[in-house]
Amino acid sequence: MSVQAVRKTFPPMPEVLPDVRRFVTVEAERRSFTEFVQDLQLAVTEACSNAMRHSGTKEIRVGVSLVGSCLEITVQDDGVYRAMPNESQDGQGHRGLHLMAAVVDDFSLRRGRPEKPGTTVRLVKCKT
Amino acid sequence: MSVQAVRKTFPPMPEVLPDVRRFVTVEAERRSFTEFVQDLQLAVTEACSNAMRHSGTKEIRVGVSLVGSCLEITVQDDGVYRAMPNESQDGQGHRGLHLMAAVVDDFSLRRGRPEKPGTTVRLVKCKT
Amino acid sequence: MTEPIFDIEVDTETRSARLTGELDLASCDRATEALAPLGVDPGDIQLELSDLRFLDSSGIRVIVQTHRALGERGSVVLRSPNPHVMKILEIAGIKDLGIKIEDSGV
Amino acid sequence: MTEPIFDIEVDTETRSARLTGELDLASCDRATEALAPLGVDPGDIQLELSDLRFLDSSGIRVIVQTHRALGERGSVVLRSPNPHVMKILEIAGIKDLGIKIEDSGV
Ligand SMILES: Nc1ncnc2c1ncn2[C@@H]1O[C@H](COP(=O)(O)OP(=O)(O)O)[C@@H](O)[C@H]1O
Ligand SMILES: Nc1ncnc2c1ncn2[C@@H]1O[C@H](COP(=O)(O)OP(=O)(O)O)[C@@H](O)[C@H]1O
Repeated sequence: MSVQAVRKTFPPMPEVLPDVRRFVTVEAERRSFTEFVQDLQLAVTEACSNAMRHSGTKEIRVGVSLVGSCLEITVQDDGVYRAMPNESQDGQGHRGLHLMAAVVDDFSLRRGRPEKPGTTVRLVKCKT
Repeated sequence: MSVQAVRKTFPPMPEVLPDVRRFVTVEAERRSFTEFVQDLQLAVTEACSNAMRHSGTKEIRVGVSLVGSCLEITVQDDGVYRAMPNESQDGQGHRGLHLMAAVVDDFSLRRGRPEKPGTTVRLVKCKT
Repeated sequence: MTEPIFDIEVDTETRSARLTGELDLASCDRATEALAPLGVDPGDIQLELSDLRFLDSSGIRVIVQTHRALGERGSVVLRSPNPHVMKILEIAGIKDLGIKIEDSGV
Repeated sequence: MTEPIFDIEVDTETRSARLTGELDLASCDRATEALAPLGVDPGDIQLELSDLRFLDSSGIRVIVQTHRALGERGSVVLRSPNPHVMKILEIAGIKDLGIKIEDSGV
């Protein structure tokens, strides 16, 4: 029952977010992670929204693969990670990282180097 | 110039936070990461504060090691990761994850399984 | 015709709105605009969420902004969120902000 | 005697306080208590940060709460943070909240 890793590229336009969720849902179900689909939809939407809003990337690559008994979703952009806010939050905001960390088992955010920019968010959900 | 990985255990009491920072500073300097000491002090303080405030752990283990050209700090607790807030934030809060992610190159938060609870935060800072 | 991904029906008489489908970065501006007229007069605003299938931090931002715009003049009341939407609202700590959540017991 | 890890001197006359050392989860309650008297009367509150060597989210929470307690009656003004403290304040987006940061050009 091994299913190959898949990767799909999306433009950084909010209109594609429902398609990103469909993609992740189908791939998670193919790998028998149906029970986690709602958490994964949320996490992948937050990661892609951040890439769209903050990074300036030209494309977003979403990958889905099985790693042992876990499903790993990666969201990669080629933009720049922003430490400082690029839009006023009037005291709200920063819920995205918290929500992602809250719904997956392993959450990681890796920034590129100057010679290879971009941010990779890894979202891992495991069967117990 | 290889320096062994080190690990030190602290009680979950806020009073030890200055000691945690001293520990990380000394170990980072021994590994020639002096230029990153302030960012590392902030990140490790946030991770330990979260373990103290939210997890219910009996101890916190802080590890420092070199991984290639990067310094990796881990903060492990034996408590329970809380998705839901356990204290009122009156609209603020959740700055900790954002600050950690902003000052390191690679930030990850891994939760334990039911049979082995606890949260591990990894904070990685790399030389360019 | 396929059904729209997100829809919002506003009733200024009853100061309520029904949100249907998926509220995210693609639909949040539309929701904010549609809700603006409800903020003009004082009083609570009821948001019927039973048909909302997806909510993320962009959607929560809409809800919080609508609530804050009311200030002392009222509060947002969220009605019948599905269990996953409820979980997201709880993780986001929405109740701390004075926003009410009511399960109409359907 | 070693110097204390954190210290705060409050002057109700000039509505100002000088924070020295490391402000974190261990010292934030002490800071909050010391600052409370300054929130009683209206007007800005000056916080002299030039000797603050460490600030984290627990410390930022103190600053934001002090600022919010003033409401419309004034604002917190942060003076002369060192470069790293300044960086943390910026990452936290503190200016968005109406808190002022002034470099006294030392
Ligand atoms: N992919 C990304 N590219 C650039 N910056 C990012 C990215 N993801 C997150 N960030 C930064 O991290 C911050 C925190 O993100 P988040 O918690 O989702 O809150 P918000 O997006 O509401 O600010 C963002 O404000 C932004 O500065
Ligand atoms: N080590 C941990 N153990 C348990 N829960 C944690 C831990 N770290 C973070 N959390 C959870 O993640 C949330 C976000 O943390 P953070 O961004 O630092 O903000 P804050 O601590 O102000 O709420 C916390 O409110 C808590 O629910």
